[in-house]
Amino acid sequence: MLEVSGIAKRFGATVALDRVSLAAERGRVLALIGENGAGKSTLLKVLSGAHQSDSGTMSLDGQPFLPHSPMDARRRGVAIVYQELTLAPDLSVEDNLLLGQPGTGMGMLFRSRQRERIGEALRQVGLPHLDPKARTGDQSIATQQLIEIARALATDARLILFDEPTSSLPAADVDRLFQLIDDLRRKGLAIIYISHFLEEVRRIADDYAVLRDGHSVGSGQLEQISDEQIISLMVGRDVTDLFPTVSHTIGDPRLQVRKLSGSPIPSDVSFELRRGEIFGLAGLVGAGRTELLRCLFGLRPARDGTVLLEGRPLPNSVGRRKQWGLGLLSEDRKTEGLAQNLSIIENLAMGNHGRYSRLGWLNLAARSRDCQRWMRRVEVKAENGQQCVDELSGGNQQKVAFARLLAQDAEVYLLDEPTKGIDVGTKSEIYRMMGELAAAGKTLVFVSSYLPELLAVCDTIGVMARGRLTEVRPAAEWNEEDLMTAAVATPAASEETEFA
Amino acid sequence: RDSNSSADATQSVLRIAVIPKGTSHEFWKSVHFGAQKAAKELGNVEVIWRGPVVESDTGSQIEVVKDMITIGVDGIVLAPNQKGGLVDPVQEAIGEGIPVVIFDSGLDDGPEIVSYVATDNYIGGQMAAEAMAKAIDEKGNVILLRYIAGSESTEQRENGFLDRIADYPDITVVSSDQYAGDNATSAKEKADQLLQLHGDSLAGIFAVCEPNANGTLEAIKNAGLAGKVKFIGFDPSDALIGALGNGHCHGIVLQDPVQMGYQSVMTIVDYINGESAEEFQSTGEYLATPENMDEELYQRLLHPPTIE
Amino acid sequence: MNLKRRLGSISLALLNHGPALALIAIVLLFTIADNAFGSGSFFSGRNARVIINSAALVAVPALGMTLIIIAGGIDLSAGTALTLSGTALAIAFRDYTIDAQAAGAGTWIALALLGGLGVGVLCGLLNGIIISVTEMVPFIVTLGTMTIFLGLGQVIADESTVYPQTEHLPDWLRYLCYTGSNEERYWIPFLPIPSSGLIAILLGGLVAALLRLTVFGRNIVAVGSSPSTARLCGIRVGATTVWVYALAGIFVAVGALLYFANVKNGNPSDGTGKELEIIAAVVLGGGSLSGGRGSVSGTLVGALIIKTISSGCTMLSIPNTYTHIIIGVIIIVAVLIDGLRNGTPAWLFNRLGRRAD
Amino acid sequence: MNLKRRLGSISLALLNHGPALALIAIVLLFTIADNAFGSGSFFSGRNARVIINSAALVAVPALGMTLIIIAGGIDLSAGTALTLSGTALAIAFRDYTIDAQAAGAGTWIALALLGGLGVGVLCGLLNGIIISVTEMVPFIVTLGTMTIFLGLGQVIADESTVYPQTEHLPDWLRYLCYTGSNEERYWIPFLPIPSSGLIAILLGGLVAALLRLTVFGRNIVAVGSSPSTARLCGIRVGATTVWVYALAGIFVAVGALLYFANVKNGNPSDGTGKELEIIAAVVLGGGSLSGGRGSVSGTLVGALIIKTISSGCTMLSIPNTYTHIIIGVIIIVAVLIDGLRNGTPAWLFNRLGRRAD
Ligand SMILES: Nc1ncnc2c1ncn2[C@@H]1O[C@H](COP(=O)(O)OP(=O)(O)OP(=O)(O)O)[C@@H](O)[C@H]1O
Ligand SMILES: Nc1ncnc2c1ncn2[C@@H]1O[C@H](COP(=O)(O)OP(=O)(O)OP(=O)(O)O)[C@@H](O)[C@H]1O
Ligand SMILES: [Mg+2]
Ligand SMILES: [Mg+2]
Repeated sequence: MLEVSGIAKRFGATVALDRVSLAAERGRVLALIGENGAGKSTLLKVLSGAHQSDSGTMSLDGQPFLPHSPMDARRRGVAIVYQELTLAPDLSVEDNLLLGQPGTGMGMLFRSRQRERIGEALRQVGLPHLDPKARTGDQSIATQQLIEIARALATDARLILFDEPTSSLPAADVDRLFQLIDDLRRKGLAIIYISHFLEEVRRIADDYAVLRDGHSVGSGQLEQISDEQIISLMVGRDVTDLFPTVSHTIGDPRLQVRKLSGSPIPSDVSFELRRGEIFGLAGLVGAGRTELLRCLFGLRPARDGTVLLEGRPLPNSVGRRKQWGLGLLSEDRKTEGLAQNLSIIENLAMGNHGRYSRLGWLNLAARSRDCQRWMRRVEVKAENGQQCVDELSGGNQQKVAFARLLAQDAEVYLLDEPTKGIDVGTKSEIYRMMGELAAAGKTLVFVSSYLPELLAVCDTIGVMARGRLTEVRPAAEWNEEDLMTAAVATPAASEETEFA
Repeated sequence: RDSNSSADATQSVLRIAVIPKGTSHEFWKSVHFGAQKAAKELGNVEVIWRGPVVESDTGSQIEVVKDMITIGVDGIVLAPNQKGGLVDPVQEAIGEGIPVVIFDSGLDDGPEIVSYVATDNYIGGQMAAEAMAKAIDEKGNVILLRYIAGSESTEQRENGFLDRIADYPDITVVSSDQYAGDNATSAKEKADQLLQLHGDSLAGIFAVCEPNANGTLEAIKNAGLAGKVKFIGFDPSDALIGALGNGHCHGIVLQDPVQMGYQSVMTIVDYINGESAEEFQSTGEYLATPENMDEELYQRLLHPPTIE
Repeated sequence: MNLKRRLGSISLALLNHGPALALIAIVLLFTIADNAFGSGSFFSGRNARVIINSAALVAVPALGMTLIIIAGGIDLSAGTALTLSGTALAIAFRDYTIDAQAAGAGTWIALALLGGLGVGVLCGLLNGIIISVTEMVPFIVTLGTMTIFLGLGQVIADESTVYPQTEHLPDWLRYLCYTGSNEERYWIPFLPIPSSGLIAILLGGLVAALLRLTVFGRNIVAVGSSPSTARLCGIRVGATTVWVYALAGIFVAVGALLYFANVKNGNPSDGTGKELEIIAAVVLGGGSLSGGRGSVSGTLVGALIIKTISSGCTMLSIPNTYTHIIIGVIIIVAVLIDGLRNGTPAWLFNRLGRRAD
Repeated sequence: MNLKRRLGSISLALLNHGPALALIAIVLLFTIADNAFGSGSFFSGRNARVIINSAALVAVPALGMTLIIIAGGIDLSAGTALTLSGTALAIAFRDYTIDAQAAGAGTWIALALLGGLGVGVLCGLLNGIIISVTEMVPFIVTLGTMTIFLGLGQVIADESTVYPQTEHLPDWLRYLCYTGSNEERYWIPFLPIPSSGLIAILLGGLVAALLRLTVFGRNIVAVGSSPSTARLCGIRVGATTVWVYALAGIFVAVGALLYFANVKNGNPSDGTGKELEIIAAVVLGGGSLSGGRGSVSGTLVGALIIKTISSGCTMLSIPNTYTHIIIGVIIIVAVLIDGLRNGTPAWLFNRLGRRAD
């Protein structure tokens, strides 16, 4: 039903899309695959009217289709879930769901008439208990991602575009989303789906199209192609080991967390980490993993408990903790992880300027050299180091954020969804780097909702549920089912803490 | 604090609100002194001194008048910021049985005010023109540097000056449409620019009020024209008096603010006590020159006492 | 029973309304101080009327500013647009209308009002169009139009103050800002609330409804909250901006009408500096200059706070110098208290949280 | 050869500098107009000096404001802090120093300067501390301190203008803002650039270096661009804020010195309204009120633009009313042109881009 041919799009000197062609059919799911910066998001933005293509033609149901604005595309029945959250933080959940839809009757918002539809959409994405009047900006990233999906569902679309919807969703929500997509497909909608998880793609999609450097390099039915073939189409070479491991030895205890509680979560969390250990944290959305990391890093106040590093209690402020060797990678790269209006170098160097300075004066050349090195190390795809971060593709932004943490040269790495939005090839590179860090005696906390990577990379894995750390076992003693079961289990002591 | 409305004060104390146009110039502090002097002489009068900070703030002045009605003062002495704007509040005060004396600047016709006590600014402007003519031997180019748009009393000075200067055929007004603004920085900037433009052929410059005059004086010195370009000011200030002494300034038109405050309070108290008053009472306008500035009268007007 | 519950929920709402709480505290403070040291007339119906009237003069244009600030903009030209519009009104009532008592005066007055008010709306429209067409920051655009409107005002006023013919003014206009004790001059007979105050409340209600109940209102919040999101959601950011500024122009125009009714003349330079007071009312009421946040009730209360402080200081005969210091301190403290209710500053609450255990 | 290449790269830099381009266009415009209709004295060394001097009066405090705006803040109190500090200086030179020619005068003068300037720095420090301790929006805090500083100034000045004893003033101070033709009164003998202008350029260089070359400067940019990211990176946002405001206080204090040297008196209420002019210089120079963006050269040029326009209008004997309108239009057009160079408005460039295919 959707035909795209010869679409090209440039941003200044960058060619994001170069004569891309593909087709999506009714009742089928098309997976759009490619490395970071290949042009996937740009293509979807062209389809949704957010960008206008420089050349090329598109047709929808046989009619020419050249949306000049998001409104235009929506009227033609195209809905989209963007890679980066596009919710107005100051509006309530229900208002965000209705955003951009015409009101019923003379521009008035009769929310009560829409309530059913809103409730239905929220239920579909698994947020039946979310208060529609709550402020959107106060919700966790995962919840916001689900709200964003709900918004696409609430429109009567014929073609729905998903840009990495699962990158910040835990497994249970992913399952629900797939169920949903399956229903939509049965109803005869066409769906385009971007993901860096090939097994997801296999589960949900019927067809694939691969982009590389803005070119279409292959498409067809998924049944007829192997993962290895897809990957080599994507990266232009073979990637042999998806989860490379670097052997590392676990040493002395380093970080002791005792009865750490925040308000309201995490509650009563105790664990101990050693040198050279990679500690994984699994859990459902809202389990409190993010909160735990932020408490450890000092971004959230701890209500109770102690954290000892090398036997000494941690200082209070973030700045001091950073000096003590803690480093955090935020799960929210858009508003917290990166300063979007600054250049790559500026972001890489932020907070690390001490390295390139004497008596407060910077050595710009040294800074530039070092930052270039880190950019190459994590393979950031950009014009140059001066490029503004918000012009980078999602995955490349994530790489910049990760590289900053590497540049900081921390002792304890708190990584919140570090591989979010990163392509398969680079992911394996990141796992290798994590292994190398551990081998160098660093300690890593690895929060992820993608269980295979936790199981493959970590030495120990803990599961959080409702703010508590319920179970910690060596990675070898876990498998995916056990992790899922542990994550949904209600912690036994939860009633006590509610009143504590 | 001037007002001391403690509850145990004797009933017979008259509370008179004296409302200036603004409170941030020397001039008004002398008015305050005069009002206070009258109160002291009378004994049973308490002066409540209150006004907007800047002289262009009519809204605040209206509020102050209304506040004084609320407090229930026995009489109001007011220098209206705009002749039309204060009509209604004054009407309201009179309606509530509070008599009103207007001073310094006129009020539109309508309310039955007790009296109007003021300098005649128009005549003041004419005196400035005459002083200018004398200083430049009745020939040459002169500049009139205005204050701000819409200010009543300075407009009258400006008009008086222009009307009178027109009587001298050999004097040309080369600029009369530039406003100096209400602070010394902008006045100096404007004067700098005007001197730039007309400096070489300029004979005299008239600055219509105190903040103007200071900025202009600095600009004249800066351009190296001090003494060459004749300079007439209006209302005194330390800098201007100094300039009058050393030949940088050639005349200052003076008012008698102390008298204005004194006479206004006297008039309203007399009225409350049943006496009638003249419709208009002039407090006079004077011209201080390098020659007469040491005379006692001029010394008093050049250095009017101010309230502490 | 029901009433009692209602009252309960109203007082709860008050407690949740930071600016209102601050206002109550300020009123209490001044009432006590005035009874101890002043004339005791601060807490009186008459003074309330005076305060309400002067607050209304700020509040009405501030309602428009609330919309603009929620939409993520700012309008530095509000002050001079207001006096330009007021001056146009004054000119209309000087030159073009006939005696208010004369036959057919109604039409003429309506025309004069329309003309005067139209100027305000045009000013807003101009701001909106320039901002959305050129995509320049509102600060610069309205800084430019601020001086343009001032200049235009001075041109039409011939650089001086314009006095209308008082016979031309109909009674309702004349008494729009009346705060005296003749009860017949109020809109609701024998309920002496200044008409200007009633207008402010009425308009406030309309704006609140607009923001809460209409698509346009929600779009305003979305645009201010995150313009890129709004764009991606198909909201026409440019058009919304134009409408917001044009709408704000209406409030500026009504504000001009009140200003004119208050001082009964038009002086274009009166408006310089007013914009800060107007913006301050919005921000005191909880508006955020980074957009997305602001409330009608907050703005109304913000305007009341500003005027209550200045009135209280007059009543206590505090000299202007100290009044300035007091106003400054109270503004900071009022917002500080509002913050405390919301858990700001964070460091303090973090520390308290620790200690509580 | 080398020189030629140098000159080439300088002119290229100019072309890339939007505000500078705008300034050149404005100067050209006025020069042509002045030669055609005016006295032809606009484009002259003397007038350049006058413009540079009045621009310096705005530019120096605007340098501090640039830092504040880059750090995502705003300072409405800059104007009144400046005149408060200037008034303190005037008082010092009225009451506490001895004749400039007398023995030991140097020490006294230094003390007076220190005292007067200290006031400005304290003002900045106060702003910074309140903002970072209470975590309130800078707009409200500095709105509060704006009136507080005004009040304090009026208290120390006794609500009027303070005139120093002219004998107390040393020559260098007296001629800080000198723009006349006696070449010996300039700092660089026989190179008649007003000392105030030299100071502005010197300080501008320092600030530019601070921003580009120091860790603190980069932290300022980080804090202004995204406070939460800065916090994540371990930058102490609160402390940075305090330092930025305190530093801006120094510029306000130097600005006060120039103000004092310019008009040779101190009047605390002179400062009301100045803050807008100062902020306007920064924004004209490319500063963004949402933080993270701003440039020293832009600010300096911004101040020059404002003063060039007003001087040009006077030179052409344009009445004040029209001057206002012209200033407003030129400000908007200047920023519009700057935007066009950078691809704003987007809709226009999109359309042009499409057509080009
Ligand atoms: N607004 C923009 N300005 C300049 N360049 C841009 C802009 N948006 C995208 N690009 C560039 O276009 C290219 C394609 O980006 P795009 O976001 O489409 O990649 P992607 O395939 O979605 O990658 P990812 O998997 O990391 O999300 C990148 O090189 C990116 O830097
Ligand atoms: N700013 C906030 N204000 C109030 N509640 C919050 C805020 N941020 C998070 N929460 C709540 O805290 C809980 C845990 O947050 P969060 O979802 O980030 O946990 P998580 O385990 O890290 O999950 P994930 O990383 O998968 O999203 C959720 O119930 C969320 O609603
Ligand atoms: Mg993408
Ligand atoms: Mg999380």
